[in-house]
Amino acid sequence: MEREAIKSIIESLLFVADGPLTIQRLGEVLEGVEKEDLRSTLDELQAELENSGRGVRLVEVAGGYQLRTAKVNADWIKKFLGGRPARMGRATLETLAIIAYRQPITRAEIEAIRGVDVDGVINTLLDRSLIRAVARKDVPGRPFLYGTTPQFLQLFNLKDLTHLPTLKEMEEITLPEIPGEELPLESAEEC
Amino acid sequence: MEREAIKSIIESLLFVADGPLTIQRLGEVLEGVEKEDLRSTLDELQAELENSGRGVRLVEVAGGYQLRTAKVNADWIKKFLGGRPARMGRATLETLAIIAYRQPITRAEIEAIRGVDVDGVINTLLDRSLIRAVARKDVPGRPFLYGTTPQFLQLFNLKDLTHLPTLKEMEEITLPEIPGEELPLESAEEC
Amino acid sequence: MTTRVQLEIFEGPLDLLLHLIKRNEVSITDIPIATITEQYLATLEVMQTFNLDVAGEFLVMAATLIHIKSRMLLPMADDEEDEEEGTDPRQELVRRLLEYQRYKDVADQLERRELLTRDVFVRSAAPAEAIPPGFREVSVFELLTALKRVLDRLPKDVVHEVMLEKITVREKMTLLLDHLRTQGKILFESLFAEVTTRMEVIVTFLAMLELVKVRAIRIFQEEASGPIQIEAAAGIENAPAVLAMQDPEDDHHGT
Repeated sequence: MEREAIKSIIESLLFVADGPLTIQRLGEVLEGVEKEDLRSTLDELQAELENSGRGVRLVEVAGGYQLRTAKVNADWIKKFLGGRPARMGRATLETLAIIAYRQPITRAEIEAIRGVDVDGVINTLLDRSLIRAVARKDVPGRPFLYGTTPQFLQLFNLKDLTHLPTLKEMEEITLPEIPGEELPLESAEEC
Repeated sequence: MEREAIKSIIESLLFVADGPLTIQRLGEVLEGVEKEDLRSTLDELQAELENSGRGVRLVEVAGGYQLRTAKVNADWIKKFLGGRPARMGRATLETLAIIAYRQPITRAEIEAIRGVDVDGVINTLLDRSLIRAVARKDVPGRPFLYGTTPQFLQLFNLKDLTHLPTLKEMEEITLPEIPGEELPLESAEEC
Repeated sequence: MTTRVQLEIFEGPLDLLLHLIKRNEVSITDIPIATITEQYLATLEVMQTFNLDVAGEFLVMAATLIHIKSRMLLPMADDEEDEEEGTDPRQELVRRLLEYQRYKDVADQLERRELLTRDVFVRSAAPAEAIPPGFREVSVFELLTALKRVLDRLPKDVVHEVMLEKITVREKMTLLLDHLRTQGKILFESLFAEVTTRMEVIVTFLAMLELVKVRAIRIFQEEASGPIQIEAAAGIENAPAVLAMQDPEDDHHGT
């Protein structure tokens, strides 16, 4: 197979892969292509993306290769993702916070804390797979106990629940960003 | 901002977007960049990806722009992803075609055209978010009226519904008679 | 077995009819009803021979064809209309076949397009960076940890009690702002000094959160692990106006 064709295939595979792709795995798909050739093609692709200042770069990470956005565009991506119309409301956010720190917790217990009906909010969080019913509480009515999901961890970029912020991290608080607000232009314009 | 920088940012945004990205949305993020400039940059990026035989291409679909793998690599991607790709059966395709051209349309109206029960197919299409109930028809029983979704456009790589293949006009074909009129005896007697 | 395989590909009676019309190389608009009916019935018979489940629609069509055929054989009086629909049955069938054919054609064309997940693919997994945030404010959680500490100091399970609390987040916000106006800087912990129920802790905490969000107050530490302090942000006098704007959203904080 031609080198350019291999490069194109590799780029396609990297694009659809949901995590870093190992040379090993690439070799399984591109049978017959030598590992060294795969590696040099990857290097070539990496250099091309880098040198032409593309918005997508190829990085070597976690023992494999992965396409990622160029660092220099980070603020724009944040602005793009942060400005999405389907943002979570304050009520949702706060309910999620209570669940995260108090799990497992029942609907009634959350309502007791927030002082308002949380049915709608709970459903939103369930829909978005940020929480799930983890068990039933052994009280009359056997209500569901809710806890957070792996998606929740992913959303907050947490390794696990023990990595939820602790008091020590309070020092890092300056002024929290208000969702949807623009990024400071100074940093944005550096790109 | 420099044109190359804009192109890089756009590529990053396309990469992280979870669906086709509209010029409108890009304009919201890249404030101050003219819509025409965005469009021409997108065209440029599209041409670049195309001409260099890259594994990822830029297509205009469902009212926006989306990065997709090159068609030529389809078999390799399928091999990589494994599993049997969900093939679309004839019944599904035909039903979808009828809904696409006749929307909004009821289940009974589709059945009248296809001559068979379409319950199962409709449910499959709803599950796959290719169609949705858009309203209820003001007739006895108030049946649902179905229409296609943006996912439908994405599936068939259509910019919008006006880009559907042209449906042959019924008028182009000489019908034996207008409904209600008699059948000419000459032709009838040939049988 | 080949017959069987072929039979199974018919999507319905109209599909079968179109197949027969094509095979006989006749025009849809001029169907030789006798021939087609005969072949249609023969096909159904084959289907039954192979114990295929002949769907009701196929049988209805068979009846329709026989009906049309019989009408074709009868001389048609000018004023005599079809007893069922007031139209000639063959004509209605032709119309249905033509319409169905149109959609079959476009279905073919659609199938030849670049299909997503067959010919082209998009990124399968939304990467962490692409997850809609909405609450990317990690600070909320940092604050909540503080809340947890306070809660842990309280006796467990006073859930019933909290239901009786009447204080609202908005009231607390006002109190806290007043407090800051007179005291200047206060300690985070002191907010909870006289609080006895979990509900009040939480209401106080939420009030503080609201104030941080509207940037009416600032929370900081002077050194790592040092005491957390709260002070009014610059321009605190504007805060009530900000709060007024927040009114609609505050409803859900009432106890």
